[in-house]
Parts: sequence; structure tokens; C-alpha cells
Amino acid sequence: MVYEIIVDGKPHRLELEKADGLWECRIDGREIKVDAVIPRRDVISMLVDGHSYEIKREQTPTDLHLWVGSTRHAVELRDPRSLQSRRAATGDEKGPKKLVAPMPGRIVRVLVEEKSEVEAGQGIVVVEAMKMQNEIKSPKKGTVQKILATPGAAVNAGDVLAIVE
Amino acid sequence: MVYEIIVDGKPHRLELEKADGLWECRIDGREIKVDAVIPRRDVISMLVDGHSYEIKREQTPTDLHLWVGSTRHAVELRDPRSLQSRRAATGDEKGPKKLVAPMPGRIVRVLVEEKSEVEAGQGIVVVEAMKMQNEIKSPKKGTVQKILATPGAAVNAGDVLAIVE
Amino acid sequence: MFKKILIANRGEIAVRVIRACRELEIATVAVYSDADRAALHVRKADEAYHIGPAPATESYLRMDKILDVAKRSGAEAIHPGYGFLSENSRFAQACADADVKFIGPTPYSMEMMGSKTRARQEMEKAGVPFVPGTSRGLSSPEEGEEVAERVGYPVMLKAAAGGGGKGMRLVHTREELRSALESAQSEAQRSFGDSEVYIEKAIVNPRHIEMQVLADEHGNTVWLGERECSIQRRHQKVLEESPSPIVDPEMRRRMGEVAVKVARAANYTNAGTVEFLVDQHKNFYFLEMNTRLQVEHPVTELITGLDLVHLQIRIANGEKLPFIQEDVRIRGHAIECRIYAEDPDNNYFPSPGKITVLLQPSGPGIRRDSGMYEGWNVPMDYDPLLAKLLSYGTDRQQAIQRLQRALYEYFVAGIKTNISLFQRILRDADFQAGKLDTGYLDRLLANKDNGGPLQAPESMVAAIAAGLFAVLDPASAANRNGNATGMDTLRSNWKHRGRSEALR
Amino acid sequence: MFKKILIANRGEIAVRVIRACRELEIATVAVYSDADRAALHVRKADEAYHIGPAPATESYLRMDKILDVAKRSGAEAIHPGYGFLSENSRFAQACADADVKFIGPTPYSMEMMGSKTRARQEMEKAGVPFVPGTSRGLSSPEEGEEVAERVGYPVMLKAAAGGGGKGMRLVHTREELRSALESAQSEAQRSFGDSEVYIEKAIVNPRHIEMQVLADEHGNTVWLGERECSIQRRHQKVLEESPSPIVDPEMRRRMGEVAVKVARAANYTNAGTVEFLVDQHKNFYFLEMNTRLQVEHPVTELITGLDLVHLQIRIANGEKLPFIQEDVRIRGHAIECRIYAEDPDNNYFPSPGKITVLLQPSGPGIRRDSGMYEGWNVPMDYDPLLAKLLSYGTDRQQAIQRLQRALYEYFVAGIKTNISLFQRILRDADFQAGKLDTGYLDRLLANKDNGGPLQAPESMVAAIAAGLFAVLDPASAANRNGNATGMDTLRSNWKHRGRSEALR
Repeated sequence: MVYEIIVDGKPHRLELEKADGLWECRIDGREIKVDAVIPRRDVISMLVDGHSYEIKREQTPTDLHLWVGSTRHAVELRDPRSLQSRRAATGDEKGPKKLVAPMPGRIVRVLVEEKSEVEAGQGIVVVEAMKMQNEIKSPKKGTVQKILATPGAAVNAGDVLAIVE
Repeated sequence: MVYEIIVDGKPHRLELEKADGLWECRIDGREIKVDAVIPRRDVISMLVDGHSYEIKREQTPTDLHLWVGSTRHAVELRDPRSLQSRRAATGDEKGPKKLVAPMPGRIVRVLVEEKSEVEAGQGIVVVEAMKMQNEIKSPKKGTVQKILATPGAAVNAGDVLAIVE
Repeated sequence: MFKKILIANRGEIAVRVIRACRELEIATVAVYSDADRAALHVRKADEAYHIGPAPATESYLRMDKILDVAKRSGAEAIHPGYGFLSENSRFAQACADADVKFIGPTPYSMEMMGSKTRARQEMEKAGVPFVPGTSRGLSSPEEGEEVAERVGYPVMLKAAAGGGGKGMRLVHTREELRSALESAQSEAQRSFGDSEVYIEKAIVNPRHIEMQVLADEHGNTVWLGERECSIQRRHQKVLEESPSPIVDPEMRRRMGEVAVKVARAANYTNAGTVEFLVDQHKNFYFLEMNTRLQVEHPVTELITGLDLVHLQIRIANGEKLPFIQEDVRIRGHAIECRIYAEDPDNNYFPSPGKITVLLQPSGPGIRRDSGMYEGWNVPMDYDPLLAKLLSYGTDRQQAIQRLQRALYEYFVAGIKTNISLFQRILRDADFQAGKLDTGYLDRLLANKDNGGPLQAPESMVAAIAAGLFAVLDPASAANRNGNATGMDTLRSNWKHRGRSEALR
Repeated sequence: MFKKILIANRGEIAVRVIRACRELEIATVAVYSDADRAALHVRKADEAYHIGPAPATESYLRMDKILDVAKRSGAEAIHPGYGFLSENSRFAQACADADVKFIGPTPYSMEMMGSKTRARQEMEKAGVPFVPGTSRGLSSPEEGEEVAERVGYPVMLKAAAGGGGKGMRLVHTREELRSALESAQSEAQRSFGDSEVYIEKAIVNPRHIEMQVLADEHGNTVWLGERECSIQRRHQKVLEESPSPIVDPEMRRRMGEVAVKVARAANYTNAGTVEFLVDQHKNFYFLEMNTRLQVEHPVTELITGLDLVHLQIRIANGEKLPFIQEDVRIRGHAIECRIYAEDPDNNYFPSPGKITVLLQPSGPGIRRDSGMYEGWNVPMDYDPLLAKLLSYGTDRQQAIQRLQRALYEYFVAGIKTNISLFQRILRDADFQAGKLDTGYLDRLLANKDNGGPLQAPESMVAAIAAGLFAVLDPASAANRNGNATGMDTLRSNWKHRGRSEALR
């Protein structure tokens, strides 16, 4: 198996092959033998050259993170044969940006009007959750194309609140 | 849904119907409303008339037990429409009995020979597990029809060690 | 002894009280809102009753519904926990009227301590040391200027009915005073429906140290040692410990005696906490009294070996304290971390949602009081306290070491928590040296997090693990490709922004 | 301080030592057999090396392989835990020869205490109180008869190299003595390769109480309080507590001083335990010294506030004890339950296998040292200790209450455990009154278990739950019908038999 794996923004090429109960890994040109077991869902125990690593997986609908010890690494996994993941990977850096709710909550206030100009970091919508009011800020300088948030409405994590062009 | 459920040897007839988010249960002629959620696999939280019960499920390949508090109840569940379970339920009480390994281990000794007469409770095979030697005893008075255990061999829980007729 | 107690709360504190009741063979009655049917306190109680929709104002703050459940279930007493109705004297009165024992002080004591100015007046009479200032609301800007002149700038304006930093203003010069007073008064009016504002000398970089007291209904009052609570964010305590690194036995005795004096002056009964501000010369000043069990009560339990909830229940049951002051034996050191559902990388935004993985620490010196479990959906409607992780050690250093070890074992996925914040605090040199004040945490967070010792090969290890997860657990791998569209980019952008803001 | 320590053990004690090392910022090296690749100690260590097949003789008892791993990994010290090589003086010597620090006493001390008769000779010289009898093996049946006459019947014959009840015989009359001696000698020869047998006055219904000692390498030795270990099944301890219900401060001091005398006479260093038999008049007699960390060391940690493993490591590192005898402060009460993989309903047959559900207790006063996790396959190759559950309380009653509460929360499915045995012990009137001796548990188990308070509607609740599980979680319901053939009947028959046998 061959994977392209991006860890904290840095790409690695990984080849995996099973031999004699171990995994032979070729990564970034190095060859490493790994003894791996999954003791429980979302936890993998790897022995590499005597070193024991326990890696925990945090999977949300949108992100994948792996924890090595107490350090969290953002991970993207691409199977080079898959067109779909390749397309996703090229996600446009320019153009309209969506402002999404970072947590479930309730819309308290909308701070700007549609078509208004905003600065990067300017508050756009206030979402209340867990007794705290949280200002959701514009990801970029631009124009507020559309506001989808309505005061009083409940939102889920990932719901689009506004679009800034 | 209708079930025939045997708890610690005592049969109950249970009818379940969902209404208004609650379960209407008719059991042994009584009507009971139950609010049930499964907070995690093998655990059910039931609210019955204000009482909060947390029941834990222990499922082995051969048995089903439910724990109410710290009390363990042997449970058999039969769907009356299923012929198979009905047949299983009539399991023969007489005739040959199998002597099975109660835990995985290693056969240390066989204490009797085939065709010998044994008393109920007489030791037939010794299985070692967890640094302890455990005598597996005859479930009934009778003749040892067959011995399937070989000293030195590993056995799994449920493996048949001998048959007593 | 009571046969049945209703717990008018939720989360970890409800679980903690339920455990105490089970230990004392008292049946427990839980109450729950729509958001909490599957909550741990409902699962653990002997009985549980629904009291309304998710918003607290329609459920956990509804005195009528809670008293109705008490009546229906036959509960003889109510433990209010902390927050919600715990410091509401009207609720304590309503319990008394309904002939249900309120496990806490009397409405009289609660009212006296509920108003900061009235408390100050009463405590001054009793000879309790105060930060210099007025003990009643300012009647005019001129009076404010006069008092400020007398005690010396900087001064602090505070709302009499206040809490949580609302209606507070720090004033450095006479020129600022008048407008600060106006804005504090109007904020106090908006927040509490009461514009009364008083003035105090501002203590620069104070410590926040509190003293636990316990009083039975027969006139016996004892103190049980202090808790250092200086580590706060937005006036919310984050980490507490006992003993305080600066309190020696002599100072502890003096603070304890003042705390007992405060409790006596208020005719106080049951468990309570007297909060002090401590300046750089170790002078301590009465701040307020919390008329309930504190979130951080377990650190006192660990260093004294007592169970405060057991004792609360026994006191409410009319029993005498089973020990006197001289019997209290403080030994070792304890530290508490409040595990919140919030995102340290994202300006501490709250983070409700489903807990997908939960690995919990245990072992020597570790106590965990938790209201969460794997698979639970943390509701967005309540405060974000998920659990409390405590360590006990022979000395402060060992308590720190054990807590670091336990935090290393703690893992929560699906929602964000502030576990990494504690790892940062515990490895900080100032914290380890005990150099703390209420500005400590803001200063720490103003510095860039170096993230602790970084290991180079970790990124490669993560890459290999990602591949092996995909091979060995393909079901989850499929799931991974599910929703992964352009939102990845959006989310992570938004995150980086949040992160850089937090570091400003 | 050491930079890296190898832990030559597995299970909960390996995890416990790994935690101590992490707290002290010492890297850890685990070793594991084929059966333990997925064991918790392998997951938690910084490094882990395979040392052979499942049988202990081919892995955890292989000194050569373990020392080889120490060399390869660069470990500077080895912690042996308990069991396996922990009391093997040849291993301690081999470590010294390989220039690896053995965390424990010297081979000299271990050897002296390894032979019961030699230990007795040395300790008699030092003036340690002994059960009357011979301090060396019997040379003839006549000598046996003579000594028995002198000390008075009943007498106990014991193998010098003994342990675990092998080679032991209780003799009530002169007539029985000769044949009992012959059979004890031949059993001792078979079990230990050494037929030496000595004779002692039999103490009827003794208590088994032990004293923890700690000695540094600079001549400082302290005692840390006793542990009551009378609750045993087949000479295996099951539940331990401290303080002992019958030991007062004066008796504790006397036992402690004798224990220190024992340690000094053996030139003892590091942690050790001096075991005593205590008769009905509270006379105590030296029994033996265990030259290692005990399974039950945490009860001492809870009542003293010390960490014995930290201290073991510091002592091995050449440090002086950081306190003197007068600094040791015993407070509160602690009880330990040894959670074994065994079936209380089935004659305590061992119960290895896969843990399908695991709900673990926590909260106030609870310490859990565990080597298991949900999904783990408990191997059949090692002893059945899965975890230790401890409670601490202000007093014995509260410790019992908290432990009962925690046991109520503890749930293990897939394998059998002895959790219900502890619930039975803790609600027993004799236990609650502290009426204990080494025959206590056999007497308790000889009575029919009333199963505690039985609630009538429970069976109906179970029936409803069974139906709802089937509806709400049909995947598991399908699984249920899988293997269910005639074996159901067979198994349950076999079970009932086992149960009635256990009750004889």
C-alpha cells in the first residue's frame, strides 16, 4: 500500500508491506520495521526499534488528528490512486470563504449586514454555548456576501454562518 | 414485539411497543412505561416510574447475563415466532452430557479412563490456567463414553473434554 | 439519618453527591432536563425525574419543579451542589417552607453574604480585616474621590451585587474616577438590576486564597485549611491547590481564625468558604464568603482526609461535628485541574459535542471526579466543566509530578478540552516556584507556548500510524473521506486565525 | 538519578512502576512475552522488548534475556516488581555483575531471608520474638516429638524452603506426628527439592499482620505502619487493610521497632516487609521477611501519604531517606481488594479471556491500580491478579463505605472476577467488627451466600431490559442466537454443580 500523508503541513510518502507479522514501512526513503496492534478503537500501539509509541486518533467529520504522547498532529491521508481525495486536496485558497460555527450553539447576534466590508478578524456573528458568548470572526478581509445566521436559531458545528468574498 | 424471556429460570412474556418516545411494556399482565437509552454498548439506562435502573449486559458465545446493580441474572431470550430458538429451548436433560473446559488452559492430567464408571462430582480432567490446577468434574453419575482431552494440549473455553453417558 | 436526598444539580458535582449518599446508604433522586437524559448523574441515581427543557431557567433553576419532585419522591433533603440554586436564599427558604431540609446554611446567612456591602458592614463590626475602602455604596462621585484620596490610588470600583467581573473598574487616577464610576454603575444596573457600587483600594497582583470552614447546628465551627486559587482566566478559577505555597502554619492559623470569626458573625452553618485577597506582604483581606460547597473542595479533602459532603449531610441531619479544631491534621499537598470543554488553541471557545474517545487516568495519588463518559454528547446549554482531576503527593513537587503523569494519560477526542493548558502551567518555572497571583495565567498565555520538549521523529511516527490505521481499521478510513470537502481548508484557516489571536 | 529503568515484570505492578518512573522523569523499558504484546505495561512504557514465549520460564523468568535487554536499551537499573525474579538472589547478583542496579535489597539479605530456618537462626540471635519451636530442620522424628512436647500441641510442621502451604502439616497429637513429618518432608522434597522441615507451636486462629520497613544505603531504617492481611484463601491474600483493627499506637510502635531490628540484623536496604503471626492475646511472632515490594504496598501509601516506589528508586539511587521515623504521620484508614480473574460461583476457577465490557470506579477516596482494559485478552499463562481497588477514609467505617460504593460501580464482563466476593466480605458483620483471623474467609465461604438484600422486581426489570436490548441493539441480538445450542444446558448444569460444591 502506498499513501501520501500530510502531517502538520509536511508531506510524507509511505509504503506499507506486511512481512513476518511486522510492517515494513518505507517512509521518506527510510526503511522502518513496525510491530503494530490496535488494543482498542482509535488507539494504535507501535513498537519501532524498541521504542513504544501509543498513538491516539481523533476523527471529526472534518478533520483527522493523531496524538503522539500529548502532542496533536493534523493529518491528511491521501491514497494517490483516489481521484476524489486528490480533488479535495486542491481546495481553493482564494475566492469566497465560508464562516462556519466552531461548536453547536445558539445565534445571539449578527454584527454586520450583508454586503458590508469587513476586516480579517472582525467579528461577524456571536454564538452562545455553555454560558459563554463567542464572537465568530471573519477569516479574511472582504465583503460579506451572504449571512445565513438568524438570531435565536440553533446551529451545529460546521454550519455555515456567512460567506465572505 | 413479543418476547418470551427466561430470567433465572422463571419465564416472562414481554410485549413492547413504542409510544411518545417511551416504551410501553406489557409484562406478566402488568403495564409499565419505560424510558430507555443506551448510553454505551452493553449498558441500558431505564427509567421506570421515577426509578433509575442501569442494566449491564454480559454476552458470551454461550450465555447471556444481565446485571441489575450488582446482581447477575441468567437470561434467555426467545422470539416465539422463531422455531430454532424453541427447539434449542427444549434441550435434552437426559442422555449423554458433555464435559466442557470452563476456561482456556492446558490439559495437565486425565484422571479416568474411557468406559470407566464415575460418580457425579468426580474429577475427570485437570486443566491448568493462571498458575492454578483445576479439576473438571463429572456433571452426572454414569460411564465415561469418550475422552477428548490429551495431556499437554491447549484447550479453549467451551471445548468438549469428555462425554459422560 | 435522611433516607432519601434530592440532588438539585447536574454534571460532576451531582455524581459526587450521589456517591456520598450511596456511601451513607441514602437513596438519591436526580433531576434532569431534556439535554441530560443520558447524563451520568441520571444513570447513577436511584431515581430520576424530568424537570423541563434544556435552558437552566426552565429546568435546573425552577424551584417549583424541583420542590415538586422532592414531594413526589419523598426526598427529605436537597443538596444544591454549586451554581444553579445553591446560593439562592429564596430557594433555601422555599425548602424550609416545604419542610425539606436544605443542605447548606440558613437563608439568613445566605442573604447576609449575598450582598457584598451588607457582608462588609457586618464583618467590619466583627473585626474582620478588610481592604481599605467603603463598606457601603457610594452616594456621589465626590464621596468616591474622597475615599480614593484617603486609601490611595489605584482603587477598584465594585458592584455590590456583583460577581464574574461585571461592574468592576480599576481606576489609577482621580481624573478617571468619575467616568469609571458612571460606567460601573450602569453596567451593574444592567447586569444585576442594582446600580450600587462601592470602592476599595486596589491590591496589585494579589493572590486569591480561601479558607474552608465547617459549622454544625450546635455552635461548633472549625477551619480546614486554605486553598490557593490565584490561577484564573476571566475571573474563573482554573487550577487550585492546598496548601498555598506562601502560607505557613502560623499564617494558616490566623486566616483560619478569621474565617471562623466570619462564619460565627453570620451564624453560619454547614460548609462554607471565606475568600481572601492576599497582598505581596502576606496581608490578607476578607473578600467574600461563598455559602456553598466549592468546586475545589476536593483539595481540602485530600490534605485533611475528611469527606466534606459526608460532613455536610451529617450536619444537615443535626449531628455534631465529629472532631474539634485540634483533631484536624493537614498532611501532604493536593492540586486540582478543572477539565473544561473548551479549545485552548482557539481562544478557549466552548466545545460541546460528542466524546468519541475517552482514556482516563488513575493510579497512585490520583482522584478523578467526572461527569463525562465515552459516547456522551456534552450539551451546549451548561457550563463547560467536564471533570476534575486531582493529585495528592507527599509534597508539592510530588503532587505536580503525579498530576503531570495523569494529564499525560488523559485523552479526550471528539471535543476539545483544556488538558494541554494544565500541562503548560505545570511545567512553567513560575508555577513550580509557587510565584502566583491573579494575573499569573494572563501573563502565561500572553507568551507563546513552546509546546514543551518537541521530538523530531514524532511527525514520522504520526505518518506511519496514519497509514496503519487506514490498513488495520479501514471502516474508519472510509468514514474519513465522508465529509471531507473544501471545509477542511476553511476550518483550518479559521483555526490558525483563532490561534494567532490567542497569542496576541 | 537514573535516566532509564527496566521493569522486569508485567500486569498492574509493571504499570505502577512505569507511572512512578514517568513522575520522576525516568525513561522506562518494558519486557513482554508472546502473550503480552497488547498488555498495558507495553503500551505505557517508553520502550518495550520481546523476551520469549508465553510461559514465564521462557520469558519473565529468563535472567539472561532480561539482562540482555537492559544492556541493549541502556537501562541503568531494574525494578523486579513482585513475584517472578523479585526474590531471586541470583538475579540480584547477576544484575550487580552486569553493573545494573537491582532495585531491592542485596543478594546477601535476600539469601538470609530466603531460607526460613536460616532467617530464624539469625533473627533469634538479634532477639526477635518467635513462635516457640526449632530454628533448624528436624534431624529425627524423636527430636520432633521432644520439641512438640516442650512447646505443647497443636504444632505446625513447615518446610524450610516453603511457601504457599506446601510441606505444611498441622499436628494435634503425638500419635499423628511421625506420619505427618514423613509426608511433609516428602512433599517439601517434591515441591522445593529440599526435604528440610522444622516444627513450631501452632497458633490457633492467628492474625497475619505485617510491618512495612524502608532502609536506605546509609544505615537509616524506618517502619511505616502495619497491614492486616488475615483475609486469605488458600494462603493467598485477598483483602488487606491498614491500620489493623486490633493494633493500637503502642503495639504499632513495638511491632515497628521489632521490624526495624529484623531489617538491621539482615543489613537490609530498600523496601521490605516483616510478617508476623499475632495470637489472640496480641502477642506477635516473627514469621518471615519479604524482600521486595508487596502487592498490598498501596494501603501503606494511603495512610502515610508516601510513595514507596519513588522511595525505592531514590534509595537505589544512593539517596538518604528524606525523613526520619518521627516524621511519619499515619492518618485515616485504607483497604485494598485484589481483583482476580476467577469465578466465585465456580469454586474460584481461573477465568482468562477477553474483557468485553469494563466500567471502572473513581471518585473520592478511590485508588485504582490496574493492568487491564476493555478489549484486552487476559492470558491464561500468569497469575490472575487484574487490578487492585483501594479506598481511603477518615476512619475504617468510611473506608468500607467508599469501597462498597466503588465495587458497586466496578463492572467486568467477558471474564469472571471476584468482585462479588468483596461485596460479601464488606457487608459481613464479623468483618465490619474487625473480627478477623486467617480462618475468616474459609468460614465465610462455608456459609451460604444470602446475596445481600434481594429486590423482588429486579427479575422483571432484567426481562424488560433483555427485550429492549434486543430491539435497540439488534446486532448483538443476532450474535446471541449464534452459538446457543445444547451447550447452554450443559454449561449451566456444570455451573450449578460447581456452585453447590463451593458451598460445602
